[in-house]
Amino acid sequence: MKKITSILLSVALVLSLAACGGDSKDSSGDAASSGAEAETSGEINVYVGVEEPLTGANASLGTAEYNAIELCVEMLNEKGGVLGQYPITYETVDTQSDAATGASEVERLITTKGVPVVIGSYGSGIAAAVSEVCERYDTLLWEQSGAADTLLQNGYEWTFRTESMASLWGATSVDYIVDQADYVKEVLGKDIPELKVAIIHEDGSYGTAVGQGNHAAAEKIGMDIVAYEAYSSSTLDLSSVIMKLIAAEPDILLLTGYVNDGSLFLKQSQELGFKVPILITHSGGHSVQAFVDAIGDQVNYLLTVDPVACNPKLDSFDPELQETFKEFEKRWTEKYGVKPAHHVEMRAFAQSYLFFTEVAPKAIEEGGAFTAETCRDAILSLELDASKNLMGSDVKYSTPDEPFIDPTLGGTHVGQNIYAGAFINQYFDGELYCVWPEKYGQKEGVLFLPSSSTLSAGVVD
Amino acid sequence: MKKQVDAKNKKFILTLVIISVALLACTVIPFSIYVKHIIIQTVFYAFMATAWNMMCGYTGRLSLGHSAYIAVGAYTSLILYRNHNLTPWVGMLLGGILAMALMFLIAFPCFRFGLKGPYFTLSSIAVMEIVRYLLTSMRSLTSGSLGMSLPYHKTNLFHFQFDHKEPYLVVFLIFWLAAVILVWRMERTRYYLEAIREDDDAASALGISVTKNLIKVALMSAFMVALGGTFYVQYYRYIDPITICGPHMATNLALITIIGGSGTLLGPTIGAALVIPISEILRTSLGDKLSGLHLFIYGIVLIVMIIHMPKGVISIPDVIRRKRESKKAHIETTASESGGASNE
Amino acid sequence: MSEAILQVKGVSKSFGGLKATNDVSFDLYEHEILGIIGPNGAGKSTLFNLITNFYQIDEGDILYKGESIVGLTPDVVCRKGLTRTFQVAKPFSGLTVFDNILVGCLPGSATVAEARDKVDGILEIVKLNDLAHEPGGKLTTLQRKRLELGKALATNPDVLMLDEVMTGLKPHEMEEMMGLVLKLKETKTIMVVEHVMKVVMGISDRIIVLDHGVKIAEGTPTEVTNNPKVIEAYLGRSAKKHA
Amino acid sequence: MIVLQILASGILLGGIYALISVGLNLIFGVIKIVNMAHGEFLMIGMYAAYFIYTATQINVGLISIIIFPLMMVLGYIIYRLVIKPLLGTAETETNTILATSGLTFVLQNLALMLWTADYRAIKTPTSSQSFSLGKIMLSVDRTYAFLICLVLVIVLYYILMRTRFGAKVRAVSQDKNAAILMGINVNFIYALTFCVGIALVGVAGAIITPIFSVYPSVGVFFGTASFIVVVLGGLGSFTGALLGGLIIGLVETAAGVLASAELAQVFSLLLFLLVLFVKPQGLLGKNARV
Amino acid sequence: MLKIENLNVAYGDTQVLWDLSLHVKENEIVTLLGPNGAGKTTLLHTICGLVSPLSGSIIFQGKNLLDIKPYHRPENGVVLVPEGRKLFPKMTVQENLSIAAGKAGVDKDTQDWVFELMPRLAERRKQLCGTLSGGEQQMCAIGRGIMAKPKLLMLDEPSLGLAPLIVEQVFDILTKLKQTGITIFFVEQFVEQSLGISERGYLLEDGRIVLEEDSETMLGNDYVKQVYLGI
Repeated sequence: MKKITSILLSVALVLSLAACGGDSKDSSGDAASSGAEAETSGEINVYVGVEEPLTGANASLGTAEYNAIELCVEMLNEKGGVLGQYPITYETVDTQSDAATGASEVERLITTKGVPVVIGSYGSGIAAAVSEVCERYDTLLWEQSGAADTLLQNGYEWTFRTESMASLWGATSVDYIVDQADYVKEVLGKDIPELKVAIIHEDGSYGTAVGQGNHAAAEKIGMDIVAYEAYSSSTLDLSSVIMKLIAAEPDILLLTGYVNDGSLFLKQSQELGFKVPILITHSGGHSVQAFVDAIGDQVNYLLTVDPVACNPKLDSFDPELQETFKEFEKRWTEKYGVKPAHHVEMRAFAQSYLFFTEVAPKAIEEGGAFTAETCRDAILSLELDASKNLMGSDVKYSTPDEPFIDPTLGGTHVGQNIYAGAFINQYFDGELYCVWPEKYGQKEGVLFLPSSSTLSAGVVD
Repeated sequence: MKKQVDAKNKKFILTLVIISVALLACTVIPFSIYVKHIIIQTVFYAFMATAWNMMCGYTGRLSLGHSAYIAVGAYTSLILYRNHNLTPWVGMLLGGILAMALMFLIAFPCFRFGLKGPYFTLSSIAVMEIVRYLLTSMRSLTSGSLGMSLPYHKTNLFHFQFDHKEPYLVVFLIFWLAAVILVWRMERTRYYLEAIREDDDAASALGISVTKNLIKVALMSAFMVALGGTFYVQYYRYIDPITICGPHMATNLALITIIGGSGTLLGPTIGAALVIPISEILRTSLGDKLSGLHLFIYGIVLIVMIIHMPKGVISIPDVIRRKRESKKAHIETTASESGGASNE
Repeated sequence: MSEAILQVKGVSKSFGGLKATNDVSFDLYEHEILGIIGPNGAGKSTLFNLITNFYQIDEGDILYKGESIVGLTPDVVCRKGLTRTFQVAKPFSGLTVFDNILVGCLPGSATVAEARDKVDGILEIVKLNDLAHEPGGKLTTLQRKRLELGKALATNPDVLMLDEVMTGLKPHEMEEMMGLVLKLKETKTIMVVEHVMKVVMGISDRIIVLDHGVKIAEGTPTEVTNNPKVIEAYLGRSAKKHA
Repeated sequence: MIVLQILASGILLGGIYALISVGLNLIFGVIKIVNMAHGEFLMIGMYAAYFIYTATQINVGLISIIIFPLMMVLGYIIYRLVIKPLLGTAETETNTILATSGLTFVLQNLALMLWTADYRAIKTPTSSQSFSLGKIMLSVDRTYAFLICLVLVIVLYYILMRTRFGAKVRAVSQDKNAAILMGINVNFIYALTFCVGIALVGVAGAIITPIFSVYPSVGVFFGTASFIVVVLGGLGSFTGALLGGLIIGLVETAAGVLASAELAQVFSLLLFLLVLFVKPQGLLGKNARV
Repeated sequence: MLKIENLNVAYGDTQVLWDLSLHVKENEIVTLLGPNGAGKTTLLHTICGLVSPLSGSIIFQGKNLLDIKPYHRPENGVVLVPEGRKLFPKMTVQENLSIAAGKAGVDKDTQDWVFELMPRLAERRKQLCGTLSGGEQQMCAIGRGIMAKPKLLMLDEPSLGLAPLIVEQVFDILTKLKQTGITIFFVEQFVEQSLGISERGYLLEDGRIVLEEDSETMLGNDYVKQVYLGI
């Protein structure tokens, strides 16, 4: 009897869920039709889809991005929305950190909700799957954080990326060292080609891409690559990698990892007594708060490459953007009790902001409607100065006719912001500050690990 | 007896025809694309679960590592397609053969040494993990964790790509139908497998080769899910090691089958028809409210199902009938004097 | 008597130091019933397990129709024509009685339909027609024993090895079963393990007696029952007092 | 020199592997069920340690003493709701594997709802500290973990082998029905074993929190690893986890240095398969083919 | 002492015991005979609670056993030495004995008595039970039963697989046990010997008691002779 009742209960649960699912589908049908109605009646409806991994392995950063987008919309809507008169509405889906789920959820967004524009995706894998869906449905994908090089190499015409690709991040760390060649020579007594460089990265999509960038750039310049090794980010132990590094005695270590393995690497390096003169990490797990919590003071003077300048010198931005920047910081801190991490939340905010303040108005003004086509036209004709972009680089997107040839790996990219750059940030007192390029550098960069750092090879004081 | 068999067969064929016709009708009915997508996914998972069930359901060997074979199929056909422009229709056969080779490598020692229960399950997981690590590290071939996407073409039969949902539905339907009919036609093997599941000693005492039959269905199952791997690539157009070779996919196949009714012809299909729409509905209705809530509920539903309906939804009519019969039987036996037994 | 269809030559088997079967030899001739008796734990079932290769022998040789069958797998042994039943009946409990028998028929039939046609005949023999559609797990012990025999018959063996198929039956049922076994003797060669003495004595042409893995006697039922070694082993000392 | 360091690092890693596997092995050994949600319980233990540490800053060793009873309560709830209904059914083995697979969804997403997806990490005074033994460097945290694992195994061993209660537990694990005949309350032993097994995982979570950060899906990584450890050492052998852990630790460290860090796990997985085929009961385990 | 009335037991849908009634008096030895599969083991299992009956009552010393949890029955004096010994193979003889002693702990006198009764066990007390010979295992199983200080000791085929010499020892032990006031109810295949030491016997067939007689009478019963002593 007990069994039957519980069966009935579960059936009832399923049915009720089915019912509420049905409801939501009905309402979605309404939304789609009302969207269509709006279009025909000429009314402008700024309506977009947001897809982020809110559950699963990438949920942490996916949620952060989502919150940033939410706050961006909130701030703009308070001023009336796009052009001060078209409030922004959006639908959200959870990609569950899974490419297939991402693709089907976005397809649902497009086909049942009729969104003309999709914003997301956090993970490169999900972005790849989603961009293909958008291509099929002629829907715009405004990709904010899928940094993998391969994303834009399919020649897809509907995917656009404002930030730089991962291989460029890898190349930037080498560029930075080359930029400081004289200083390096002075301290280490070596010219650039004599430098021994070790490249270590986690073997996920992100680490792999950055590692490739590291490798290509270092090879091009003729550095002596003494180690080029991948490890799984789920590892519980990196001592084997570190032992190899101790044996290789590199001058420079280029490191890319996620939170757990990134902090594990530093902890175990210290434990095993690994020393290195120059250590540059690459965004990912190295820029988030948990990483700082995990390794404490040791984080100071750590260099990390990000696609966005953290705590930048604001002078070079338009005054209005400077205000927005401060406003965002303030409101985020009020809302969530902590300062926004620039490399995640600000980065997501900056790109959404760019879309709603530059692309959407242009689309409405020039195309007379907010549709995938008008937005795409607007993007293709967009040319902005770095002062108008919180990401800190000029903006112009490559087209199928004029694709962007990536200088590091030589790939051909369509829809990439050809001026997108990467920035060297450094930890001071547990917080990241941009140090290079100097234009945004609020502080002077410290290239060699100072002797206060436990990994310091002691080449400088 | 013969009549009964015929009647049963007729009923089964009729069921298949009804399902097929209903699904084909879906290609004509102007459902929203999303609904069609759910239907396609359901058919896809029905096919995959049927393949899983063929090996694991009928033999009682619970594999939670079938992702390995799906991945081998998917990667083989995609790499051949991208690098050598080989049509996926041929590529998927090669992928299937490769998956069979891998399965043989594992299944032979597994069954030869009589691995059962949790040991078999854990070995299947280990194989999956190994394949995933290899796929991740063979970057020049698989582009590692970056994943691979399918070069996009407009509708093209040679490339096995379609702009509309309907052709996929038809293709998957055909393969699902083929799989179900194959399992149905393998009547002799099914009997052998059921005997082996119940008691492998007793089965071998009747002249049934336990190892040979287990390996046979394992290979068939690997081949079929490998084909499914290719379908996955062609439909979702992107794969990476963790999605296609992770625990999620394999566990889902097992859960779908068991919820429908493992070791039955249509159990996997019923399971897919329940699980896929339910999880979709949960996600669409709750996914944007409180992150995690939909999967939380999904997990609870699964647990409740496994506790209260371990033989699957397909057993419901049986359970009801037996309840009724035993009530009747009880009344009879208390009245009569005959019978009697023991179970020592 | 025709030539030996099965020859067991000096077979030994140990489990963890304990000799379950120790240098046992005997021949089995066509169309005879050979009874194997011995107290519980004497190694009767082990012997069956060794002949059918469920266990591998440590020493010795087993020849079937002049050919060694050592090292084969049980299913091959069965397909060669040697089928055994299990002491603890092993019905496929999820399958119906009909299907249980059908499974036995299948390896020797070209098609499932052909096998299906054979089932009714066997059900008839073992008197399970009425229960054909009950699941095997629901049978009573007696019915299970019959099913066990039916399954073995289904493989159409030349040599049928029955492990305590009569134990647990009521006298009249036993008589019936004995009649059945005797009838089967016309076409088959039969080995029976029993500890119901009356049964073995009644149907066997010859008997071998095992005790602690050793063959202690062999001969006709009368020879064996008069063998003092047998009486002691089988009935214990107090029986001797009575005798 | 490097050989010694590999040995040392391998042994310490083995200690962590062993630590996270002790509870899993206990549960399998006595109740004969495989808890697929093992990694998720570890995750919950890690969260508990994280919150207690950030609130009080007390030593993780002490924290684990607080966590032990808390996790026992959680273990009991899960036992009553999920495990007990499945015991004694026809397909207990398969169904518990599936139900605990479902439980991974529940626990992961419960954690997500309660504590968000953020990574959380603590830094204790000992983190990143190491001491040298000759030329070998040993991590303080990992040495701690290793020692605590050793202590747990010894205590567990003592309880199981030397106390009356332990004898009861072993009796249940060897023959459930005979245990009832000896007047042992098998259900109680089952429930208690499950609770203690879960509590041990919780303690393991607390001990490793200074080493790894925690987030809802962190358990996935540990789950598979602990299964390999446990099967290798012998499912159900109470000291098997230690042996299995050490072997895996050494194999992975050596493979990482000599071959590639990325493929280190492949070596341990292959070893695992080999052991399954050759000696499925594991190196110290009981017969698996029965 | 033990009174069973109208007991019906089933496994799932299969009924094994039918309206079974029997009784055992204080300080008696009672033999339960019956072919394999008659339900003997099931009956013993029902008495100690491994199986729950559909209906009927089991009264032991005035208490309804069915109200007592299976694992509390040994401390109430109902102890079974199961078929096939069911020792804990990975525990030593001593541990096997101790574990049976219940909450009260090991009673030194009882243990000494067990060792006196079965000196082999004393020699092997540190040995793992899995490594004992069949006879030693049976001794250990009986010893384990005694350690629980039973009032009613039930044995399920204690002679199974034992050499005649050992069987005799086992029966001797049972007689000695009776002398200390323990009531014995046991299942045996060795009909003559078991009836030889017991006062009364029951014959169980197909889950029903078909015969209840004094041992002497039963030995002379033609039916019993025919079926069980059928030489």
